[in-house]
Amino acid sequence: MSAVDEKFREPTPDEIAEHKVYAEMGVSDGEYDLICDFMGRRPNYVEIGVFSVMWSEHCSYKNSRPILAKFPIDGPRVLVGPGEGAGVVDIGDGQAVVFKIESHNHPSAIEPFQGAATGVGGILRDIFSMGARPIGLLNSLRFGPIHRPEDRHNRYLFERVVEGIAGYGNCIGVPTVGGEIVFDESYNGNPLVNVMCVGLIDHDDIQKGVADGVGNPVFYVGPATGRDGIHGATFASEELTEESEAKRPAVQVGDPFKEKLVMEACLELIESGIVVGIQDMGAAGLTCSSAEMASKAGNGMELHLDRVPQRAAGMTPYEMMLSESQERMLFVVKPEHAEQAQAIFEKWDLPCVDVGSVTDDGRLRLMHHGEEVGDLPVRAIVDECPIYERAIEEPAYFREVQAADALSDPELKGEEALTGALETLLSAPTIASKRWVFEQFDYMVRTNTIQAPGGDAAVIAVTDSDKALAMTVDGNSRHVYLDPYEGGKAAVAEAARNLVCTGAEPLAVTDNLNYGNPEKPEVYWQLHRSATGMAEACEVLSTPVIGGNVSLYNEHTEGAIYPTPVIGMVGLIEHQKEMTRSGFVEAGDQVILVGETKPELGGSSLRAEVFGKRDGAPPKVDLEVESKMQQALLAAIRKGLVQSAHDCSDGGLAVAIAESAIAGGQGATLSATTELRGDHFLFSESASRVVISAKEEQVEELLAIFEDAGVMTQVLGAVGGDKLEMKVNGAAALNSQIEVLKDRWEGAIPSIMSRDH
Amino acid sequence: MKSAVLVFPGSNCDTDCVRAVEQVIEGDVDRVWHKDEDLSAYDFIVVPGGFSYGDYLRSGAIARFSPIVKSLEEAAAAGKTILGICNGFQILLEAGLLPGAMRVNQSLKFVCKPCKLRVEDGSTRFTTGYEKGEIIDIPVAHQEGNYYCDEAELRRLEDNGQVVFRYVDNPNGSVADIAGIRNKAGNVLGMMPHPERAVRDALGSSDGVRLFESVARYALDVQKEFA
Amino acid sequence: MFLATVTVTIKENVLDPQGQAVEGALHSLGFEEASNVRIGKYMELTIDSGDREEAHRKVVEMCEKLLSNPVIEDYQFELTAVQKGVAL
Amino acid sequence: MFLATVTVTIKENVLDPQGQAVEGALHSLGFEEASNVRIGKYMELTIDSGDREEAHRKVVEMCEKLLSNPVIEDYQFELTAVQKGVAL
Ligand SMILES: Nc1ncnc2c1ncn2[C@@H]1O[C@H](COP(=O)(O)OP(=O)(O)O)[C@@H](O)[C@H]1O
Ligand SMILES: [Mg+2]
Repeated sequence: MSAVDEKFREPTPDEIAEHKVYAEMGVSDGEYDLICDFMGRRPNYVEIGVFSVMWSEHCSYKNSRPILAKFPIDGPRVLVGPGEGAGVVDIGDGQAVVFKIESHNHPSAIEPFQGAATGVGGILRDIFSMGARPIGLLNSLRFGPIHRPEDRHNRYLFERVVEGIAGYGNCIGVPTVGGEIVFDESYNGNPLVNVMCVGLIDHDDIQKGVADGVGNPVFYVGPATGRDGIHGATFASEELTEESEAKRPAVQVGDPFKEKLVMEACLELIESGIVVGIQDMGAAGLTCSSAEMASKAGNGMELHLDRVPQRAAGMTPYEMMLSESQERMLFVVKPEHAEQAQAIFEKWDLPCVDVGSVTDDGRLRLMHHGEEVGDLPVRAIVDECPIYERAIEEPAYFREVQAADALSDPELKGEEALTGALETLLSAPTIASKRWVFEQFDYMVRTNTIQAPGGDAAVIAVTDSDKALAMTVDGNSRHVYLDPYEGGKAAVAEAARNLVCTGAEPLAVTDNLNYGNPEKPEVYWQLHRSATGMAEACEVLSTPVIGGNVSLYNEHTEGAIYPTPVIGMVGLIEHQKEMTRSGFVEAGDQVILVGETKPELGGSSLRAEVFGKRDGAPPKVDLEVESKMQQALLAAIRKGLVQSAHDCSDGGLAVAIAESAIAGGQGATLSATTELRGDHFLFSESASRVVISAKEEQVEELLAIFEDAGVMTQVLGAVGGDKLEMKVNGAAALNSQIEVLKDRWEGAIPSIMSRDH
Repeated sequence: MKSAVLVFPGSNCDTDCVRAVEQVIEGDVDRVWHKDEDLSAYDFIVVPGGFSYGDYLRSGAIARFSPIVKSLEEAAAAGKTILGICNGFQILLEAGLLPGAMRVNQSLKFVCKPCKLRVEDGSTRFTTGYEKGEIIDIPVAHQEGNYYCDEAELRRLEDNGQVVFRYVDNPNGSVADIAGIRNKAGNVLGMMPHPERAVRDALGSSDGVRLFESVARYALDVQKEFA
Repeated sequence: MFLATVTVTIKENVLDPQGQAVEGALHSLGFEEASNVRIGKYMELTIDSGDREEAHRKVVEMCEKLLSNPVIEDYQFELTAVQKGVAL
Repeated sequence: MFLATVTVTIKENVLDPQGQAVEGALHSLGFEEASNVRIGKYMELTIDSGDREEAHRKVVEMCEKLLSNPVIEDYQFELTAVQKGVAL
């Protein structure tokens, strides 16, 4: 059957009420009654359809708004905060950086290639509809395990998601420069695909999605509307079930080539200075873009749906309002500029059609062949969705996992056991090199990528400037699961630390909250606790949240996914020569551990990968210490005292050192002292730690900076040779050829992924 | 000298090519839109990479019929210097300005990475800045770079010395490790690797600079000859 | 042995960007008479089986598991008995 | 009106990476009986013409100019008379 059966007859308003047709669209009884109040009558089919998508979680944030209210959103550099397509942050000289993250989890579960591809397309539109030129893409991905023979479906999802991201980003010519990937049982059946886009803009060009100026024409641009993804927004706001299979036509196919044309044409249009308001058609398509643009201006809008370019014959107003066909935009100009606007799109061979006008009555009026088929109050659809303060309950698992003694595992003693554990960790798919992934992405196009994927953060040079932008996405959901508050703090702290490791000053955050069903009190507790932690960290680290996305109802047969907040962060490097990398640079350089190592093995990679346990209290972040450490490190980097810097995260100190050695193609001979047990010292995942290297003659000056800041340091030894050798408290601990470590780290994912071919 | 960078719908390395040419070659660089029909003003024409027409059907197959390609053919016949990079190379193949065809990479996957090339001929107008046999670093980024020609054609290419660049470590399965070829007359070069992405050390390599310098030097020599 | 020829096409309501681009190109080449261009995949496989029904079952399984993507594509196929690649 | 169904295949002696990969994947899924997998393109176009011969000529032209690349591909097609998309 096609998406909508030709013979389907739309139910009447009374039938909708009597048969509770609204319930199938995700509207509750209470919401339906409220809608009838706003309308002053029972809504017809297209009207209830409009309400249902606008009042879905995806568009209204009805469950998450109280959570989002916790985040700090102001800062001296913030030019546009949450609410617009994307946030905007000043980087000086009249320029600004624009960025946002979006999820495409459910579509990717159903059709991984197209789901991921259209996710990329959507986030790009958010950026260029602000008037910004997209300069970089990142992604944060979660899948079930891939390493066992029976994980074929997870390998398929992983492979196709990566190809979908590549297919779209490469074609449109925006480099995909970074990301993170985690494989964990928790994501079986519900993978996560979050995509972030970063753009660059001149202050003067910043656009808003407002339908100002009563009487102004409203233009539709981009490819024709088809019956794609009808009810996609509602779909994203429901749990995945067997029935979702039946909703398969909700999957949309992306056309990156069309989007490239739309992007160039829109940027040209914006450059011309005639745009009054512009917005992309994302989730809930024409409905959301028209209603939001009208609402922001306090106006109304009249749309003539028969003028909308259509891909299929006989499309109904309902289908046109709810279609999520990709690569489409809506914009408003003054009547005298209409011709100029149309000429631009003509040059790019794109349809650009006058589909309506701005009105003063606050109504969204839908016309079809001269007949009024819908008449809705704009404010009610956009702003009056009820907000739910959901019940909160601490889940039973929390006490249990907190009580587990993470230090009780048998001690790994001696060179062989410790080096073996390191090799195991390096070849765990979550920690292993993601080269297999990022070599499928064109990370070089636009010739500004001065730090390619593989380091702590990607760095993109600003054209015709000495500045550069560092960008990263991070989030350790196992830690968030074990302690949402601490995990939330840690996610923000880690993202900022990654930026600082490249020599960048963290500017601001975009976040993606991927959680289970918020109607479950334990899930809402996770949301609440983790957001509290994130908010505190953003406050202390002076990185306001300028936008984000919420993806709830991520559940599979065994319950909710791990609570997965993903932090996207962008930082500024004032002078490109100050950029640092994670790899060791020169033989003789001194290797220094910055920060304090505590016996924090709860939720660690060591426990998960070597002992098969995923419990215990995760590391705690002291935000004041984190902040001091980051500032001291940044100061040292800016003074030219740091040769390389790499943060300690998954797998702790041992993995961080190994990665610096592999990246630099050089070994090191190191020796540490500690009060901890040797294996705890090497694999603890305590926060606020970084492994740096420095020229011998600069070590003293460098250490003084940290000492003044009250940050602990320990000089471990020197870079050099082709082996990584490390003693702990005088006893041999790590001993391996760099080539061997590299093979483990680089070879893990390719060898797993060649299995099915 | 005057340079042109062609722009097709879906080209995405046009800006990078303009920047590289501006950086290395003295003189104007224009972007020339695919609907234009006149290239007579230009000494050097770059057909840049990207996904012209989405690379739907076959890469380069649709772009090859753009109005501008007609004058590109004329420019080629007139001995103008033409460089096709990546998708540009594919367009030149589809247009028949160079022999052979592209298949999807052996891995079926897009591959983007730094790549080592051996310069097979240091005497073409594109390569006088290199030594024959020199190994240079120029990145690749493509999904359909698996060059194919039949055996007879390959023999012709080899006999005429038309293979200009070869991969040291073949990333896509191309016959005879071919990374770049020229036409018989020597004025048209097609290559999958991106020299315009190797023009600053900060990008990982600046080995591409000498390719553009060679082109500029050739133009200067021709000018002198005329004078 | 059988030769299976499989065609995989994009479902009717699903966007076919390739088909659209090719249709546009045909028009600009002057082939105004071409319309509704849809592009799919064509595959040939030799199936080593003596039994037509078994071969049929196998090909159905291959199509559903690997050769087509049931979310957005439909498939069709034909079986021809062959001997070492030659039609009988 | 005619419906043209075109198949474009990679020439016999040209290595077909896609076919190889699909064959490998079929084997790893346990379909040992599949061999000689070749992958090509399948296209459907409606040809607005009242005359079969003219339609035939047009499709040949489209195939040679655009739809196939004679260096590595062969093409084949069939024409079916249709009325507004319905077979006669
Ligand atoms: N999905 C991806 N896309 C592109 N690059 C990736 C991806 N996943 C990982 N990478 C690269 O690998 C690097 C290391 O990833 P990860 O181990 O998650 O780093 P960290 O722990 O520092 O965040 C990232 O900074 C990024 O450059
Ligand atoms: Mg890191």
